Amino acid sequence: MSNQGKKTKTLSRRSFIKTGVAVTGGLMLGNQLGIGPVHWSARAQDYPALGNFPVGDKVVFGFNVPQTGAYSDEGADELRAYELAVEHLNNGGGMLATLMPSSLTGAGILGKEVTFVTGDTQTNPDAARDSARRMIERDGVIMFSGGSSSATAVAQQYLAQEAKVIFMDCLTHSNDTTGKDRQRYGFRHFFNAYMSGQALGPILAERYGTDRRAFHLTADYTWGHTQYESMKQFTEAQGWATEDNIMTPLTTTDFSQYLTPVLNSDADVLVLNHYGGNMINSLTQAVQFGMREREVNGKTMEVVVPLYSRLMAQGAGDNIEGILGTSNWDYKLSDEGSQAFVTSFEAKYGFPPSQAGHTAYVQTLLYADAVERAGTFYPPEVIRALEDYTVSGVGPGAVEYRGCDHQAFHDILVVEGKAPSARDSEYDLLETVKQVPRAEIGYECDFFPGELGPYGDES
Amino acid sequence: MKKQSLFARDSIYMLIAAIVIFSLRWTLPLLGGYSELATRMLIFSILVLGFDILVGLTGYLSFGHAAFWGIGAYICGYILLHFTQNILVAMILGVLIVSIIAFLLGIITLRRHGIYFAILTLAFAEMFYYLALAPLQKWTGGDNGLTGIKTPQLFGLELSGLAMYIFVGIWTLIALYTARRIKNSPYGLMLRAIKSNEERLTFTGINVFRYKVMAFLISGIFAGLAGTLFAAYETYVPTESLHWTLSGEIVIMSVIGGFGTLIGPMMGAAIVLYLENVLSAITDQWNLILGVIFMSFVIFLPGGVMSLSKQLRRLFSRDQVPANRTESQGGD
Amino acid sequence: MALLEVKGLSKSFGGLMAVNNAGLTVEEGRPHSIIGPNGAGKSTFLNMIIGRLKPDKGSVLFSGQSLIGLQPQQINQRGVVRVFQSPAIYPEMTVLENVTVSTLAKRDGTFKFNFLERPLKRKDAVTAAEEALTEVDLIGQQHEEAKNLSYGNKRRLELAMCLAQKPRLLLLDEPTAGMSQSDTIATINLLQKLGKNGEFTKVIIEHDMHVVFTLAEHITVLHQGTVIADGSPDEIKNSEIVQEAYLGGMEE
Amino acid sequence: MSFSQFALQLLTGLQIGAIYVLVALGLTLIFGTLGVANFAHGALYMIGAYFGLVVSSQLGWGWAALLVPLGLFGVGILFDRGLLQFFYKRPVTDQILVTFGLAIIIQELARTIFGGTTKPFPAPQWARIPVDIGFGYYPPWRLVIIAVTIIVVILLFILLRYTKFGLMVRAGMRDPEMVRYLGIDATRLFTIVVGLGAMFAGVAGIMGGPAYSIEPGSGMAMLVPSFLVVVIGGMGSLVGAVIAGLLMGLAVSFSVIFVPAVSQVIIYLVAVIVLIVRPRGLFGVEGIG
Amino acid sequence: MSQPYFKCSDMHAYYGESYILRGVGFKLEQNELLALLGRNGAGKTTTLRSIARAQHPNLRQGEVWLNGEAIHKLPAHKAAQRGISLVPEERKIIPGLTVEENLILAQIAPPRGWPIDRIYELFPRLQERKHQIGTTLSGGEQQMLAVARALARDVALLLLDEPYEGLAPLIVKDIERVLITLKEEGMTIVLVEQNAIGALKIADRCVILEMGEVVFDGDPKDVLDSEELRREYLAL
Repeated sequence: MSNQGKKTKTLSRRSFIKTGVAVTGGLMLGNQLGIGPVHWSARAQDYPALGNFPVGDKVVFGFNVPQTGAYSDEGADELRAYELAVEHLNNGGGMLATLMPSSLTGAGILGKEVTFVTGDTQTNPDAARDSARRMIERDGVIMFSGGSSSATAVAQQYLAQEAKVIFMDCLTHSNDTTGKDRQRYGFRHFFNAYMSGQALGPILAERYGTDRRAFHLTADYTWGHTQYESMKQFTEAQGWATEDNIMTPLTTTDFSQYLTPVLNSDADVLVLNHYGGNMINSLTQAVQFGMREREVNGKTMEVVVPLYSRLMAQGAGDNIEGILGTSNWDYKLSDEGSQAFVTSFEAKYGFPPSQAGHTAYVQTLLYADAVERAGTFYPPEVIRALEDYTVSGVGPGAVEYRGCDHQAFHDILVVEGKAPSARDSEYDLLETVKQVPRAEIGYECDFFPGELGPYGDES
Repeated sequence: MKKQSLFARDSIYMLIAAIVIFSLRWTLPLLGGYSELATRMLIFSILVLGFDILVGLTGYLSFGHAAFWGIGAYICGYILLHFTQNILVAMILGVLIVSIIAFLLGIITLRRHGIYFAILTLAFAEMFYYLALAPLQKWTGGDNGLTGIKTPQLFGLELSGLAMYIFVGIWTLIALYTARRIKNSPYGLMLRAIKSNEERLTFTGINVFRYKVMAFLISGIFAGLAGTLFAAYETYVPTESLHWTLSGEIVIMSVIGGFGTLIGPMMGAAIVLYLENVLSAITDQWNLILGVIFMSFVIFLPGGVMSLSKQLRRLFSRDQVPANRTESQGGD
Repeated sequence: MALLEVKGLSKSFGGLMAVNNAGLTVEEGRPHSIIGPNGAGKSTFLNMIIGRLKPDKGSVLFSGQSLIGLQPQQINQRGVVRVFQSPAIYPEMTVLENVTVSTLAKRDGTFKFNFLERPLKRKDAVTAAEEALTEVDLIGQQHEEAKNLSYGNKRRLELAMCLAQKPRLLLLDEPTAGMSQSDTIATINLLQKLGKNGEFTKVIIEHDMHVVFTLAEHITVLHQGTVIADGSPDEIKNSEIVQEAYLGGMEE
Repeated sequence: MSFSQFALQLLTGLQIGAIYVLVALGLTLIFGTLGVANFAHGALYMIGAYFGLVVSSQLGWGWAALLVPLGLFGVGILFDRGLLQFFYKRPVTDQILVTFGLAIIIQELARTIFGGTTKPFPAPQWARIPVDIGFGYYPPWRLVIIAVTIIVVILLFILLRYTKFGLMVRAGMRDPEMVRYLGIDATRLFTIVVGLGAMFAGVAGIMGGPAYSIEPGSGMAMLVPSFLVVVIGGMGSLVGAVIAGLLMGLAVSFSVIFVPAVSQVIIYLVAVIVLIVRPRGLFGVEGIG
Repeated sequence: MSQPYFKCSDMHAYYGESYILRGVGFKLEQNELLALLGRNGAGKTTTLRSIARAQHPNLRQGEVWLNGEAIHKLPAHKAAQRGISLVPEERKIIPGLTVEENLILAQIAPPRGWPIDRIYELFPRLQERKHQIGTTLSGGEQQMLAVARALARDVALLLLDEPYEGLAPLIVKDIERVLITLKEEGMTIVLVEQNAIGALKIADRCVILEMGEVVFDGDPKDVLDSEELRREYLAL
């Protein structure tokens, strides 16, 4: 934003206004006249002014999750995890004990108490940006996070870059988020469609053999396309053939007209590149159409769902039994970090968290840790602290936040839907088939084109 | 003398409007909003202003105004993204294309009345939505929307924040002035006559259809203008811009403000955006509350906020309604 | 040349022949009347002339030019103006605005995009409207909403709206229906006065014979959709066919 | 295209159309009798689906089949007495607005009660295993949908054509005032009609729920296409609703084979074309709309 | 003191804000045929509609009594169930229904009147066309159907609004004959008619309205004989 030198001591008019808003609207005029209080970290005057900075002894996070619309339950779980994270940051507990290495003290961040504001994305990119803007401008958030669709995540990343406020993407699985739409001010902890394909391909071959013909139904939007591409690539790498693919409009609720062509094909595997309501409906209806019992070329037909979430598994009910897919995390994981989180989450809410909750929680902590390590809230410094940083204790194995595209790399899970009889609770829906190590999934930085953009403090 | 007073009244009206429009950025934070919300409110107020010219004056309820807004936004966004950062070029082209589409749609849809008209406009808008979502996603970005639009420029000046606000404010003022001129012109009189008694107007030697098409076109141009500003302000275009829920939201704004009053729907837009934005930070039931407010307006205050004072006055002086002077009457 | 020449006009609805081969000739400046009992097809006949209904067959010539196939607004613009029976006004608009619509239609034609015109600049239109209101004696109420007028005044307003268009042929549909004796007399006087200098020609549709006899110089009698008599008031008065058809069973 | 592919796609089209028909029947019935454009009809569908889910999981499908239609009939009565009756004579715009507002409120209430997530709604056990229908396997539940729709349409036809109640409704649709002069309580008649309309929406809900699963937005998602169906068929025309519903279903189903990308656009395209060519819809009555 | 069979008194009715009836009232004995006359717009139809308790106009003041029962507080369908039967101006044959269905419809609500077979005896033409859609009948047949429909109910008071309108003289004679038959059957009738002379010929009594008020109530002969009355109030 500002091209002033590193040693500049004057604040831009814009920062002044932001400060004013952060303090209280009423003091704003005073601020513009230069009489309002400006709290700034010790080294603050050394940086060009950009983004927000904490005022007083509190620091504000913004949690922007879907509270209305189809993903509101997922949003609610994210919000629970965020609240828990804030509680732990201020008072200790949870993963603070397992994070390695850790700079977190359990007494806030850089001595400031963490508070938060919430917003409703409505799973609508426009509403999400609107809500995020309010957080940035009115509430002066230092970081915001949340979401459950790639469209809202991407939309918010652009806003983050523009406003120079860090955005921790939560649930977004599209390659674009850290591919073509990657932004310097956005970080993603969640895995992506490409990694799902990488992880799932070998397991599918192992289970169903290498001589298979797959029919894809693909949600007709970016995530669907990338998911289809990667599934095609990695199943064909195992020797499978791709029979056909039908792009299904995003708003479809009745997939029967897409399923009947499958019945008339030679395909013996049905891959549903669908998410959320799309997946619930397509899977349920695929089962209704007898895809699970179908015999083709002497083989039993199989259904695959590349991306699983608890929300979807619950929605699809008993139909998920024996269906393979991938997941970012599961509450049954036995590593220390996961268990620390699950235990405290269950203690507070009475039931286990979802993978969305886990992502939300970890990202909040890792942001806080980066601030502590950087010793400042100044966003470019925090970004640099996060980039190419590896940490463990937040889930199985180590997590690396890659600097070149801001994608996190960690072990992911290939999971299978449990039979109703094998479940021990209504949350126990997925069985981990394989924990795919970080080393087996990954790609080069320039595999997807994209530019992160500036830190904003370059001179 | 009459000329003078009318001119003075006009000037005072516009002056007050200008003060409100250009102070919103600073007054809004005092009410719990944030400054950029002011820009958003102004953009939406242009949209509902156009909507009011059609619905408020002629009485044709369109459920498809999202189409004009969305197409304006996409065209403007696409030009800013790929061709030039010059906002005026993007806006002119956006509005031009929207007006062509509005003209064609008007010719087709305006042959129908009431519910048929509403459904027909809705169907067209939904067609554009689904086209943008899948078949045209190569250009529209599909579900992700049009991302990565560069900050637009006006003769070298980067339009964002305060500069964008002022730019939008000027357009709002122009739009309001134009809408007022239209409403108070002979042309506006004809539009109101259409709402009041369309058939009679035909037998007064008026080509009603042309007036309707023109109203539809103007309405579309306003919506398209607002759409282009929206794309420029957001530097992003979501597919939701074309969805019928946006058309529904426009209707809600207009009802809360009061159809046909111009300034009312603008207030309605501000009220709805304020509630949506500020209330949603407080409770996740904000949608329910908005629904209840909307329904209360339809049932108890059909004239919207603008009729509030009139309604109150009537409530307190019920017995002062002048007795009906009837000289002669017809019974059969 | 006759001002209006209608020949062989027919219209049927379903199986019902509402108007059957009816015709008449209106001479310029000569008040004409069409009479007939309720349901005789008067309104249908009228609606075909002004373009509201499409005749099955027949011709309508106005000043020698055919009106068949023209849009209602085009017919209106040529100077054929109808005063409706149940007052067709713009209820939500003021009295003056109601009439101004007409004067603007006269001035601007079927369509003109002139939104930039200032309200005060349409002084010509307003003045003309006020003149028309003065003629029907409504000038004191020009700022009232039309829906608040009494029935009689609504009908007067309707008349003013039509006069404001400076018609060449004014078709009046039962101008005294629903009026008391005194109102009827007042209306008759008003109608007698209007168009006296030959600005326009009146065609009055009535079922009330007395109104007709004082106003019209030529009468066409319609019954069961056909013209059963045509002539001067005296001829009609003394026509036995008319007596029988129109007055039902006058003969005991 | 092979025969079996054609036949399956045809069947699918009929089934999609069947749900449209069920929703549209109530919609057109209410419009035909009361002249009310009910934008809350999708909400009634959603209430039916959620109600069906609760009853079928708690008491079983037998009870659901009984209670849902009855319950929705009651909801319809309440809807009419509590709200609609005050809007019979208001302009169509006001009716659209007030029912639209109600739909928003019901949707939000459903979200509060049931959550925003899509709920699984299992079909009865016997209807889960696909059956061989000669040219392929097909989900029995979807065959049930078609069957129920046929039965409902026939029953409604008999009710309207051959019963005194039907005579009253048909008369009331065309001339409510005269019906009153004949000693018939048209107001109560209309209330019952709204109840029936709601009942059909409820039946559609309990049929569509297991096929498509349910979420609070299901109602709004159903509203727009069914309104198109009613408009294409001609507002107030029952025959029109049936024909147009099936036409829509087939259009959607077959567009998938030829141009999948336009399968969502197609219903709007059909609507636009029909309304341009036949402005009153296929079976529209002169004078309405 | 014995109550008259039918009585309406001091009726004040409005259409919206238009004040139409200004205190109309008259009485009827059983088996009487009353001709209710007046110019266009005098309030004749409004009077009938007020008695039949139509939703419009709004009867703000006034009473209607039939057989000692108060009608003026009842809704239209209840009034109809008490025996008030209105045959409106445009006859209002219900579109889409056959002749027979129109008659069956009339018998659904109590009180049931003549059996349909008996009605067919009186109107053989209707029997011939019983499966035809009612609105496709000729004007005269439709008028007969309208009267027949009233007969299908046990009518205590028949209100006829311009039954001769638009009909050929020959058919008018038919209808007249039917009305006379009805009267002989003991029916009480209020007849509103433009064709004043025709109505007066068969009426027992005559009421003339002017500007929503009763200006004459008496013997039809007086009207037929008085040129002045006819000229002033009936425009004849």
